[in-house]
Amino acid sequence: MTTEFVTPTTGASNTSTRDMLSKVIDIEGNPYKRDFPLLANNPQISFLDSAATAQRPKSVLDAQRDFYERLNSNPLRGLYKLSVEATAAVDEVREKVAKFINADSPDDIVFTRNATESLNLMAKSLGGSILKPGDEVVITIMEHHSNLIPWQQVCRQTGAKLVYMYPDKEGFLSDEEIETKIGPKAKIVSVAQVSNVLGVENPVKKIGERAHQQGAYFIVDGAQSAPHMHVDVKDIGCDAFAFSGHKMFSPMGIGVLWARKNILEKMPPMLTGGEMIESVTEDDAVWAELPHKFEAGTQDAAGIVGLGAAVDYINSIGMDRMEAREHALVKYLAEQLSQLDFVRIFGPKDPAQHTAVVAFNVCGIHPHDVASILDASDVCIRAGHHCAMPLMTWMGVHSTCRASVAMYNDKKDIDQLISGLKKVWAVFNGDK
Amino acid sequence: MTTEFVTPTTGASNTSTRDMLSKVIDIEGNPYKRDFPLLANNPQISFLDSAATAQRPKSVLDAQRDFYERLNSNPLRGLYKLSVEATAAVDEVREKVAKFINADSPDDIVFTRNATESLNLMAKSLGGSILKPGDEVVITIMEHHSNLIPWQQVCRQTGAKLVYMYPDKEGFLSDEEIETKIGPKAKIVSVAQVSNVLGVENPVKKIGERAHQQGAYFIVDGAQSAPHMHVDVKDIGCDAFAFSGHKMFSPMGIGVLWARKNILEKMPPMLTGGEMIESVTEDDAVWAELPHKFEAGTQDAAGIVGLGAAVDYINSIGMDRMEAREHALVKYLAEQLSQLDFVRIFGPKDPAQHTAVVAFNVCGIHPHDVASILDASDVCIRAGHHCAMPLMTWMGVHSTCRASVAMYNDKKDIDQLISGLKKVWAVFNGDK
Amino acid sequence: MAINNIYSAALMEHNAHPDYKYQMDNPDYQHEGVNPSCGDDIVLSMDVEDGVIKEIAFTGSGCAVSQSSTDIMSDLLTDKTVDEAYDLCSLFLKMIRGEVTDDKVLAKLGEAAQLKDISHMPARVKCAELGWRTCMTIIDDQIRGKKTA
Amino acid sequence: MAINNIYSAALMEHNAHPDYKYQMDNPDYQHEGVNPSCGDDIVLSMDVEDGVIKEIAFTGSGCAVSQSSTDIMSDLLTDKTVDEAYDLCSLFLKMIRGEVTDDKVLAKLGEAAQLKDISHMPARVKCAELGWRTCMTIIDDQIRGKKTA
Ligand SMILES: Cc1ncc(COP(=O)(O)O)c(C=O)c1O
Ligand SMILES: Cc1ncc(COP(=O)(O)O)c(C=O)c1O
Ligand code: FES
Ligand code: FES
Repeated sequence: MTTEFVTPTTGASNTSTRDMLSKVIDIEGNPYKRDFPLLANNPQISFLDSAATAQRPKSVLDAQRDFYERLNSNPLRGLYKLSVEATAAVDEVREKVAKFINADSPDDIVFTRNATESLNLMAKSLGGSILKPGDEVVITIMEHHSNLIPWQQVCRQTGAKLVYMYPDKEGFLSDEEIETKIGPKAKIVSVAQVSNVLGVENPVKKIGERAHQQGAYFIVDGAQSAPHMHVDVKDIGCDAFAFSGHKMFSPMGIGVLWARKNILEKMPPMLTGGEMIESVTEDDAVWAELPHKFEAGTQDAAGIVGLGAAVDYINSIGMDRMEAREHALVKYLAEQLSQLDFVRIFGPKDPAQHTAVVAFNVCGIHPHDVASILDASDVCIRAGHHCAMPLMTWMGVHSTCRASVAMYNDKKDIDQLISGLKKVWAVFNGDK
Repeated sequence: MTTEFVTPTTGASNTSTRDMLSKVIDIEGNPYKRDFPLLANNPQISFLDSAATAQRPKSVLDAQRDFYERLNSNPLRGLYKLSVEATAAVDEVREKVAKFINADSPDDIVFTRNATESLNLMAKSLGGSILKPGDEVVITIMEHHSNLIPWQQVCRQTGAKLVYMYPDKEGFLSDEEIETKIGPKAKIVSVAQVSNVLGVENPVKKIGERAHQQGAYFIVDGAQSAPHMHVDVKDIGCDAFAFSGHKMFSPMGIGVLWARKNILEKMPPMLTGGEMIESVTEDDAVWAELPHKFEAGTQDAAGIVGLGAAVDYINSIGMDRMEAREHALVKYLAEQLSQLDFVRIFGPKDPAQHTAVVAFNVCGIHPHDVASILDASDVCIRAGHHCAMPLMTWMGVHSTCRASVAMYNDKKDIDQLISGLKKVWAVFNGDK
Repeated sequence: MAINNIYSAALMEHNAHPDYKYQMDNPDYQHEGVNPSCGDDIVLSMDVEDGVIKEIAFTGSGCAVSQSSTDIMSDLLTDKTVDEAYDLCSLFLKMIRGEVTDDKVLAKLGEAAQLKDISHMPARVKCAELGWRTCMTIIDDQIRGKKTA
Repeated sequence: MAINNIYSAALMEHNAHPDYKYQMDNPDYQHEGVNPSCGDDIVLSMDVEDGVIKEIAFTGSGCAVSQSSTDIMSDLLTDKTVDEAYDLCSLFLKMIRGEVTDDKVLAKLGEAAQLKDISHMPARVKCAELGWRTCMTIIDDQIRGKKTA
């Protein structure tokens, strides 16, 4: 991600590379589905809900199981071989994850349960210790609840004010909005790199520059970006980056928080207990070094090893190739949807501006009915508020349908959705 | 656990039943090891570190994997079959776990990452909202850091005082100590049911009665009891009970908190974000019903399903039988250790009073050296402070060795430890 | 069960043309029921005379299942006594949860018995129940006055 | 590697009878090094004259590995110049981390070269390093005065 912004108003980076690559991608062919047992065993299923949670390749399931069958033991402090190897396995993944997002040091990678916990840690631990009455925390109206409620809570506790940036109708944040909302009172700016509803990529570099100019910390919720694009925390210029393993092919139960060392160092731990201390007396405790300070209690070492295998899997395919394929898929998805005159798409009009996600509604039909009827055609999509209620309110809807792709999808999956939607329409309105 | 205390000073319940059963147990035979792939594949290993983390049976690993291969999807709010089935699978485990500890309702079972998180939730959420300057929180000196530092922290924040109960030299809490320390200022009493170092079972029923007499909440850290004995939260009479799956054959990354509904209802959530709300506006949020209020973000559904399989595995053997076997094993372990004149055992003198755990030191030899040399004989024990530094200080040692058993151990494992210890002694002192 | 069974022509008809979906003037009783899993709501209104439901109507928004189920219910309960209505609602909930499956017993529910298959669709059970639960709440809390008693 | 290689007779001898384990009177330099993974400590004391280490001794408590490694170090560094001592410490750390494996190069470490196999025991690396790291800290911070510079 060294390319500069091509279209500053959209914030999408390396758009042109992606477009170029996506033209040579064959979305009819699918060399990946066979790597994913659930998809391979259920060829009838069109799984278009990867934005909620991805499927996991065999290599990840094998790695997790192998841990239990070969190394299983409590990683920290053990002196016997199993435990030493388990510790080494966890350390190795920390290095892999650091490289994956181009972080300087594995010590600044904290394993959490999910992006939600990572963001709570930032809100409670950083927010809770620096915010004062009159300060501002700036987010966007398109945040997932996990990057919204924690800030609501900490603002309430500290007397800081929560300020929302609003995009235009297509979901793009304007320079003006960024400059107006991130002012001198801003102490923390926290923004999703990719919206889990609109599918837009936010101009995080620009937001980060503005935040830093104003002396604010800049946090990026990467739950929907890390699975789909090269993430380079240095290039983004953020101070913290949060994401979930389960959305990028790893087992459930593992999330990541990266933050700059000096920030992590001054943040108090959120959870305390075993494994996160250097010493404890009856009255006092001294915290362990990074990253252990933030990892209280026995960690999910097998899940961490699974996350490492997920990173390996992505690297073995190549993020460029994955991104290009997903870009081709989501473009096809958005294009096909927009040809149905009874479907209304949310977010960017340009299909190429959607990252992996397209939210839509079928005119006059409740999204839950759409999803239920699609299920009868073995099409899996999500319907609801997508943990983004304030965005729904701002969009003037109660809920939407959402289809999302990963690189294991293909043209057939999308065609199955489209013909399923025609059936939905027919059920409600008679055949055309 | 309907038997009354047999020996009130020790607090061990159903001792006589256990003793009776343990006499008919054949610890030379081992019908269980083959269920555990790591142990079956490594017959040379004597794994005596189950108190840190247990091994997992094939059925648990299969259940976890099966989830990923058959049902994998985000459990909540999905309308398609996969997601509906995943939701049902998680709900079913909640019921199983409720039954496992004899809780009234699955809605009062909160899934966490581990016992540490469960205890943090109680300390922050209950402690943080009720404690006032001058109040007292009562724990014992033998608590694991996970049931100690969170209380230290919340006492510091609220101005409450942390009060320690001290046992006698063998590790038994006297009635007098309980009555003296749990006084009218006590608002919360939180105690390990079984010490992870001394192996004693604390008189939790008695402590609970005293706590309730004084109007305090009573919390039990069951990390070392749930894997080894029938837990009946009603019989114990506690208000909350915390434990970790990974110490009772389940995958890592899953813990449990049970608490009385009326307490959970008034506790604010600790983590906020997706899946734990009923509604969110720009300025406010309404929490979801129990237990979801406490489960922010995507949960480790596969791990939960694994925990369910672990409960099934335990039930298939029968907790009575497991407990009796472990009792026979730990008795043999403590007896054999006490026959080595260069070994000093901590905790109860009576081998029968140890629950699964025996801590010891080899005279003049650092525990880390002991563990390293034992490792050469494929014996896995733990050496260190066992996340119980204040207890170490109170015991007047820096660290100890610790051997712990689970029902998959056998006589051979213990004999291997004993002959390993003789080697350790020989390395340092020449052959006898 | 094929999901399309649920989205039958009859159901679709109730959804498209709900006879009982309108705002009643000054109803004797009114209550808003919310489906927590989606946030949809049904505001049910009722006039009762001498223990008999004289008029029943609803507003609110929701999926086809909740809308048509409520419309079917309204049709069924009109002119029933409050006690009969309450029993029918109970029976409906039992059917939807799969606790009563005997078609002979379910015949009492008339057209509503066609919603039986929803018991196999856990994600939609709450939709089908919404109107009926709301009705029971009105009877419990407002008519029989359990809450104020 | 067989772990018993580490617990060799020579090492055991240093552990049982550490020649350099005593409290020095008024040492020129002194520093406490702590091994965070176990909490054990070594307090190292040193007298330096004209750039040469004249006396070196330690107290503290720890495992056989840390104790004997420190005793061996003390023996090696006595009468060495501060610069030589520093280089030997660096070399030792490199050996322990497996970065230098050439026995010819390691010969400079004398008896300490026997600790080479600890590089295969990650859990004990910190033990072997403890005394040497503490020595380097004294040279860096107190003798060369980097910290005060
Ligand atoms: C008594 C006790 N409490 C709490 C814990 C913490 O368990 P976990 O690390 O799974 O959170 C342990 C684990 O060692 C323990 O033994
Ligand atoms: C943008 C965004 N942020 C945060 C999250 C929360 O992720 P998790 O549920 O894994 O904590 C999600 C998941 O839906 C998301 O899409
Ligand atoms: S989806 Fe809301 S009531 Fe059916
Ligand atoms: S175990 Fe502490 S220094 Fe070796």
